[in-house]
Parts: sequence; structure tokens; C-alpha cells
Amino acid sequence: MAQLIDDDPRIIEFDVRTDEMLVNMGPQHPSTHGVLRLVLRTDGEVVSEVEPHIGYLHRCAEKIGENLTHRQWIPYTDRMDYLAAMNMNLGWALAVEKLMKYEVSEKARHLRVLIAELNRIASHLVGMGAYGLDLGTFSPFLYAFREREKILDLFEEACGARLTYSYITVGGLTADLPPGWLQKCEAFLDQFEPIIKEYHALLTTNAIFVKRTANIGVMSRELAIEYGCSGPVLRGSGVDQDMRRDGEAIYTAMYDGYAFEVAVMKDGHYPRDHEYPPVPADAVLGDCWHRFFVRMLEVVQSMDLVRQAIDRYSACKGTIGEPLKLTEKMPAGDAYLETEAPKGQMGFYLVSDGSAIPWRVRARSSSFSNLAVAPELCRGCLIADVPAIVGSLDIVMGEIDR
Amino acid sequence: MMAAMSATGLVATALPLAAINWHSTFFLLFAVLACVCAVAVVAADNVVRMALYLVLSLGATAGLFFLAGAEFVGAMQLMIYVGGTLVLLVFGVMLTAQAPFVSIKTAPGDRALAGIVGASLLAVLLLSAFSVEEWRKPAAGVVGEPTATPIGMALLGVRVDEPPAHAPAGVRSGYLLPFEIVSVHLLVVLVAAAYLARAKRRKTPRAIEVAASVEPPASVAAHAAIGREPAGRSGSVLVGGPR
Amino acid sequence: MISLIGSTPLGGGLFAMGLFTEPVSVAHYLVVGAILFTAGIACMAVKRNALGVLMGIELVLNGANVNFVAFASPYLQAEGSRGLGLDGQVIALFVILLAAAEAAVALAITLNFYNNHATVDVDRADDLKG
Amino acid sequence: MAEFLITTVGLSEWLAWTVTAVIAAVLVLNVIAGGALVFIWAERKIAGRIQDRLGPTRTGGRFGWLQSLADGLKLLAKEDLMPEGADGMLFRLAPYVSFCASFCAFIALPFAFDFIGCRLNVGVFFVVAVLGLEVFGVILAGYASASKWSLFGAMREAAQVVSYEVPLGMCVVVPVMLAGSMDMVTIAEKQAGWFTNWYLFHDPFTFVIFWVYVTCAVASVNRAPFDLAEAESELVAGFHTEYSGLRWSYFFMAEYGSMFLVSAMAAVLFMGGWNGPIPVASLLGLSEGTGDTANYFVRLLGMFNLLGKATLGVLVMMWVRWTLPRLRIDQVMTTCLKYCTPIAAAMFAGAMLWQLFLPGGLVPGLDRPAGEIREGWLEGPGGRGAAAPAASDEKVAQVISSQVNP
Repeated sequence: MAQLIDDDPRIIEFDVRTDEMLVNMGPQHPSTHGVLRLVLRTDGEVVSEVEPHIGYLHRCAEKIGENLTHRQWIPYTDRMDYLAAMNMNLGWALAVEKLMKYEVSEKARHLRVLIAELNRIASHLVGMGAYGLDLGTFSPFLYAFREREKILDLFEEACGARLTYSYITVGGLTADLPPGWLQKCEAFLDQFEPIIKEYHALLTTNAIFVKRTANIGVMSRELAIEYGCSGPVLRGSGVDQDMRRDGEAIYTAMYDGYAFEVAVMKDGHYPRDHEYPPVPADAVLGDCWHRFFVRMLEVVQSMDLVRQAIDRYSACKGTIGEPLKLTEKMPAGDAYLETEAPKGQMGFYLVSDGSAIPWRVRARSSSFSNLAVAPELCRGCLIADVPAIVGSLDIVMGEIDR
Repeated sequence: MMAAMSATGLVATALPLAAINWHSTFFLLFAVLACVCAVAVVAADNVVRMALYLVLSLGATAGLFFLAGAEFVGAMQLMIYVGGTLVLLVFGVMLTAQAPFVSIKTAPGDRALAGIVGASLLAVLLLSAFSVEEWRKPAAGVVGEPTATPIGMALLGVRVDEPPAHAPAGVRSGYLLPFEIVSVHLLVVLVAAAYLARAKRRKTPRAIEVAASVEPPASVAAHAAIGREPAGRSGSVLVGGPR
Repeated sequence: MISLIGSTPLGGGLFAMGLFTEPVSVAHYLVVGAILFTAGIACMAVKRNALGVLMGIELVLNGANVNFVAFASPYLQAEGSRGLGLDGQVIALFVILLAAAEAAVALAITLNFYNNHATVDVDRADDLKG
Repeated sequence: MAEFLITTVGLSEWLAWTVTAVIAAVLVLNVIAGGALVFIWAERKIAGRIQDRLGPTRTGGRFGWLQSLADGLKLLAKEDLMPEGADGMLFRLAPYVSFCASFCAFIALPFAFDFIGCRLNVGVFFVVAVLGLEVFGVILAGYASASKWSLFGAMREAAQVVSYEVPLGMCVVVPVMLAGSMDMVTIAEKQAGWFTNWYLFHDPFTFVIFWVYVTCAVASVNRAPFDLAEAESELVAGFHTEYSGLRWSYFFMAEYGSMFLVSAMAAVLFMGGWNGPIPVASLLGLSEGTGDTANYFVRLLGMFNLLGKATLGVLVMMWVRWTLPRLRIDQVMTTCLKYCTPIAAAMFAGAMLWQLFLPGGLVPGLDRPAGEIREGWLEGPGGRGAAAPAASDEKVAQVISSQVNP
């Protein structure tokens, strides 16, 4: 052990006697993604310790869920990961359906995939743009939002809302797609595809971006698993896990027949289904660059999935069916289901006493676990690396604080 | 108001304004600035303020150099002296910033004593400054454009300027040797400064102790840490990833 | 503006001394140099902060420089006098350079002092007394 | 100007000089203040266009011309806040220190042959020195704000500026060496004629060192990707976190003033100053001495040349800012100490050797005024000789030979 620490090139002794300083980063800080407060213990520019303080956005969402019927709680799930509200709706709806052993129609299933994957693109676009902002470049942020706006336009047309949709609901979806929507969606995908190259040029392969992210905040496989990280953060460390493939049957059944490859580095390379920029030489598996890159890959992956879903959905005859009644009684018992939200594995747990109102509701937030690893990653980094690392975890405070 | 205006008009008419000598006026401006700021350095207690006054004083002195036609020396003063003071300022902030705006007070007795001694010293200096007739005579007038060429040539060992009137023959040398000596001297200082400021790799066992101390305490309440006395322990920290 | 300055007692006094109207002489510079020098000496004597002492040294050197430049300047010489000529300026130059070097060394000393005493108060440097 | 006032208007001499000085000062001040307004507007429009949006569109007509002015009014009306623990005097003083440093440097900047505040014999040196003073305001602001973020910003700025002055100085010395003068007017004059005479294209070394200069200049005026002192994603707003209203805007005027200044420096040192790429004036038969009106026209043309080049430099800085992410502090220092400084030193040596062995350049046909430089060194060596007549060239040569070969 002594030998190990001694060889650690990170340990440097300065001649100057220095004092440590406590700095509050947040809750009002440009790069803490909402109201996260980080208390940094720094020695000059070097951060020796980071402690996240959360709870500034706590709204008792879980407790509210215990006073509403299952479908009435859907709008509250919107406000968890408000950047991927569709996926939150989906997670809760599936959990309730699991308890009720309810199965939605084939057409609704494909529509759910379509909508959820489209929202995954939107969420990753925000993550990508905001990450650029964290590293001090503003333009990619607006490029990302420009495309996200188009997705929001599509959503608006489908369900009338642009941020908090409540579209996917228990027993199906609130409405079917309006006519002509699919063509618009395809048009969007066609024009969006070449723009991804722009993002790669502006960020992924940019020399300064690589310098700022490669080999920064390296998280080993073991660390990622120990802290319960999930989603792109987990896959960025090289762990091959994706709930859409490895999850419970009721969830994976949704993706039955869909071809997609989990965006993770296997045998030293990423999936080669499309043309991607090469991994820079400095990047180490598990660093900020890889987490970012996995997100970029998932954007392409989700585009593929959306295309497939469009085909399947339009091939389906009939209607998507009606969602369950607001007061539909649930059987007594409990159910827990984790789904693959854009930020990671989002779990919902509910216990029912036989009424329409769940007796207990709990949510397992992916961002919560992903943020928990930040102190480990930030130990010994520079102040400028703190936004880079926290940004690469792509957290949403609405989901952490619930 | 009216009285002030009429008084102004009176003075304005009474004084030979046409004979304003701008050179002298600017001299006065810079001289007053330099002197007042120099005194302020003595009077101030806060290091950063002292440094600010010092910078202003040095800058005003550079202005005096420009007025005296020593443009190169003036620019040099701005660049080196003032730049050097900048570092001083940074050190001032770093070394005394345990609490905001700490000042190490001077005892009033010391100050009074210094005032007396300083006043007498100033008196002696002023006496000598005014003692030579030649120094008191006003300047003869404007001479040709100053150039930095003679200084440059002199530093290369060649004198192209006119010798002073009373200069004995044979003592006019270039400054190549001093120039080289100063260069080497500065190099030595540079190396020494780099040596002092360099980051050292830690030898053996203390690494463990330090690495352990970097580990977070079991419950690090920020408030408790804020209340902690500034330990001032010799810094040894983890820097970045394995770059 | 000038008349405004002239209307104040101080400004009027300066006018009376001919400071606005007469060309400056070497003695003017010498006065400035003397004040800077005295301020520097006082600073060195009075300050307990090592950095303050350092600033005093800078002021002293600067005061000396003012004299050198004044004696060297052809602008300031009276009729028939040529002063030091170039030599004064070159010496002033060397003084500036060496002052920079001196500041570096002094700062290093201060830094070591701070490392050993956790203060820059020079009165605390009394470890050597018998 | 002053002569005109004395002879034509009949003002007394001191009044004429005062009026002239005030007019010149106001002009230069307007270059900074007006320039800052225009550049801020341009920055917003450019940033908008780069980012696929429009930028300001409404205020003052179609293109939002008056947006900066409206912002200025807003800043004027804004409450001036000061943190409770701040050092009041330093906090108030800091923006002015920054602004004054930026303003003072314009004194020695030649806009055209005679359009210069004060033709200093050591102009280049002066500008670099004074520009370095701007950092004082930043450090004072950072210290006096009593905010940790401000202090971080100030310390970063100090480290960065002190480091980048070294390669910047080396870059600046190269044109000085080629021209044999530190006078910016002389340096620009030496590059008259076609653009091949620009020091940028003088030899390969100067071409490389120009880009080093650009890097260092961007770093020394704190623009992205080197804007660590105000890195908004890390340090909230760095040294001006606690500033608001007019004081805050002074920092910005200083920043835009310095941006313009270093760009104008690049134009004078490497891109011929007021000499355009094509010597339009001399092709038209206009040159110095063909009459007052012609002279004036030539100088006006030269001024637009210089302003154009400097503006181009500023626009490039904006382009860079809206494209690149920010470097980290250690990477900024690495860039300076491991890349810029050695490259600048090597290029300096290279340019020196080139000047020694190939003073006429590789292409013999080019009319390059480089060869006459060495004689130029000995011009006007009377130096400080007050009463004595300026020594002639022969005399200097004689002095030199007598001292070099005793």
C-alpha cells in the first residue's frame, strides 16, 4: 500500500505552507445544473474534497403519490426528470401495469418506444449542450437546443405539452398521434442525422474539449458498480448493462424485435453500426470523455430505434386502445420496476392495499446514485474539473430531490 | 457662487496664464502623485493598499522619467518595477489573507519616531538638494527628440552619445560587461526562484500519512470545517488524475 | 481649470513659487527623490510586515533612480551644464534590473519565513537571540 | 492642429495646446467607449449568427444598432452594489485602474502616419508595459470583493498575465529587431508598399511568431479560450462577480479596449500598420509632400486601413470565443511555458539569423526595405547631446571603429 501511494504521481508536495479553503459552489451557480450545492475543500485550485448537498428542490413527490390514484400521479412523475418526462411517465406506468398485470396493445407499445426514444434524444441533447456550457463553450448549447425544439414541437403536436407531457399513462397513452405526425418525425430524423457530425466537430473531437475531458474523473468499473451508477455513466465505465436488454420481462418485452446494440465499449471498441469519430489517445475508459461519448452514441442508437418504431407502429392496425380509468383499483401487493431512462435506471416502487390509491410510493433515482460518486471522482482534481465531472454525470435535480 | 467666480476671474487675470509651462505642470502632477503615494505607503496598514500606493508612486515616477526625456528608463520602470510589484501584491494577498484584510499594525510610538527621524532625514536631503547653485537653475530648454539608440548601443559596448562637458578623457566606456553581468545575475535569480517554487515529489513514509489526511473524515460537516482553526499544515495534495 | 487651481490657496502658492510657469530644474527632481527616499526609509523602519519592508526598499531605490535620471537628463540641465549624460540613465536601468532581482530573492526569503513562522511579521524573527 | 489654432483662430499658445490635447484625449476616449459599444453590438450579432439566431433585432431599428446604448443606459440606472465585507476604496478604484491602463496604452498607438497621441521613441515597449497594468485592476477587484470566487479569478489572472508577458515580449521584439526601432511609427513605415513587405511575410520565422503573438495576445487580454479570470462556468463570474452597474461596465470597456489595442498592435507590428495590402495611395501618385489635402487623404486612408485590420483582429477573437471551450488553468500555463515561450524564443533566434544572413529575403526582385536597417541604427545619434549638433554618420562610424578596434 505504501509503495502504491508513493508511486502515485498525483502526490506532489509544495514548499509553500498553504491553508485550505471552503468554497460553496451553488446552489446558485451557473454550472451546477439547477440547485445543487457542492461544498469544495480546496487548496488553491486543487480540490481535496467535494461534498454535494441536495434537497433544495424537494417537493414531497413520493408522499403526494400516496394520496393520489396511480394515474393522477403521472404529472408528478413529469416533474422528476423534467428533461425526459416521457421516460418518467413510462417508468411509472409500467410499474403500475406490472402490479396490475395489464398489457397494452401492440400499437401502444410501439408508440411508447417511439416517444420514449425520441425523448431520450432530447434529454441527451440537453446533456450534451449543457456539458459544453460547463466547459465554457456556448454555441453547442444552442445548437443542441435548436434540435431539441423540433422534438418538443413534435411532442406538442402529439400531446399538447412541451415539457411536462403526461402522455404515456397507465394502460397506454392519452391520445393517438395526429395525422401526418410520422412524416414530420421522419423529416426531423433525416435533417438531424448530419447535424450529429457538427456536434462531434464542435465537442467530441475538439482538441480543447478532449484535453478538458480525457482522463478526467476516471471511474473504474468497480467503482461505478459499487456506487450503483447506471445509464451512460455506468456504460461509460465499460459495464455492459442496459435495462432495455437486461431488464425485467415486462420492460424488455417493449423492445422485442427491435435491433439495437448497447452503447458500451466492448473489446476495446464501441459499436460500429455507424461511423463515429475515433476515441482519442488520451481518453481512458471511464473518464468524462467516455461518458459524453456514450451519450452521443445513444442519440444515434435512439434515432435507429425511433425509425424502427415508426415502421412497426404504422404497420399496426387498429387503435392504441384506451388508458385505464383514473380510479381503476389495483390488486393488493407490491411491484418494483426499473426502466432505462436517459439518465440511468429509474425505478418505481409501489405498494397497494387494493384501492386505486397506492399505499406507498417510492422512486429510485438514477441521478441520485450517479451524483453520489462525484466526491470520489472530484478528489484531487482542479476547480475547473468539478463542473466537467459533475456535468459529465448529467444529473437533474428534480429527479434527485423528488 | 458669484464670489467664487469673481475670485476665479480675478486670479485668472492676475496670473500670467499665457506663460503656463506644461512641462512643469505635468511635472508637478506626477511629482505630487509620486510623493503623496509614497507617504501613503508608509501610512497604510493593509498590505494590498500599500502595494497599490506603491504602484501608483512607481507609475508616477515613470511619468517623471518620461518628462525628463528618459523614455526607455520610464518604460522599463513601468514594465519591470510595476510588474514586479504585481507579484508583490499577489504575495501580499496570499500570505496575509488568513482573515480578510488582516493588517499587522504599527505601534504609534514607532510611527512617531519614524516621523521625527524621517523629517530630519528629509531636511538634510532637501538642504543638500538646494545647496548646489547649478542644480537650482531652471532648465535651458527643450532639446532634440530623445531616442533609445544611445542606450542600446552603450549596452552593446559602443558609445555614440556626446561626452559630458567636464568628463575627463578615457573614462567613457560602454556597458557591455555590466550588461552581461546583470544578465547572468538575472538568470541566476530566475533559476533560484524556479528552484524555490518548484513542486517536489514526496520521498517515502509521509506520503501515507498525507494521503490518509486527504481522505474525507467520517462526517464532514461543512460548518464544523469552517469553524476549524486554519491548520496551516504543510500542503501536500492530490493533483488531478494521473496526468 | 488652471485658473481654478490657481484660485485655491495651495494652487495660488504653487503659482507664486512659479511651479506652473518656470521650467523645472534638477532640484525639483531632487526634492521628489528625497521625499521618496525618506518615505522608503520610514517604511523600512516602521513596517512590521516583511512585505512592507520590501516595499520600503523599492521606494528607496526608486528615489535614488529619480536622482540619477534627473542628473542624466539633458532636459533639466541648466545652461552650460550637461550633467551625467547617458551614464545616469544606464545606471538607473541597472538599478531597476537589480531591484527586480532583489525583490525575487526577498520574496523567497519572505516565503521561507512564512513557512517557518506562519506569519510575515518581522518582529517574530527573534529566534536567534541569545 | 495646435498651429492652426494659434495662427488662424488666434488663441494663445498654451490654450491652443490645451484645446488640442483635450480634443485628442476625447477622440481616443471615444475610440474606446464608442468602439466598445460597437464591438459589444458586433459580438452579440456575431455570436447570434454563429449560434443560428439573430442577436439583437429591435432596439434602434432593424439590426438592433442601439442595443449597446440601451444596455449602457440600463447599466447606468442599475444599483451599484458593494458586498458588506468589501474593501470599499479598492473596490471602487479597481474598475478605473483597469480602464485607465487600457486607455493609456492608446496614447502611443499610431492610427496613421501623424495620427498618434504621442509619438514615443519606445512606443512598443510602452504599450506592452502599460497593457500589463490592466491586471492590477483585476487583482484589486478580486481582492477587494471579499468573495472567494473573485479571489480565484484574480489569482488566475495574475498567474496568467505574468506568464504570458514573457512570450508576448519575445514576439514583440522580433518586429522591433527587424525595424531597428521601438517606435511604432517607424516600424509601420518600414513595412510600406505591397503586402509582401509586411513583417508577417518577411520570413518563415516571423510568420510563425505572428501566430504565437496572436495566442499570447488573446491570453493577455483574457479572451476565450483563455478567459479563466472570469470563467463563468467555474467561478460564477470570476473577478467581477460582485460588480454591477457602471463599475462592471468599466471592466468591459477595458476588455474591449485592450482587445482592440492588441489587434492594432498586431496590425502595426506584423501587418504593415496603416499601409494597406496594396499601396493604393502611391499607385494613385499620392504620397507625403504632394500637398496638404493629399496628405490628409492618405492619412485618412491609412487610418481606415489600420482600423480595418484591428477590427478584423477583434472579430477573429470573437469568432474564437464562440467556437472553442475553455482551457483549464494548468493547460493555459502549459501552453505558455511549454509551447509559446520556447517557440517564440526559437523563432526570435531564427528571425535574427535570417536578418543576419538573408537581409534581402529569398526573392531578389522584392523591394524590401530591410537592408537599410543597419545604417538606420546610426541615425540621429546625437542622442542626449543638448547643445552639440547631431553627430553625423561618419562621426558615429568613426566613434564605433575607434572603440571597437582600438
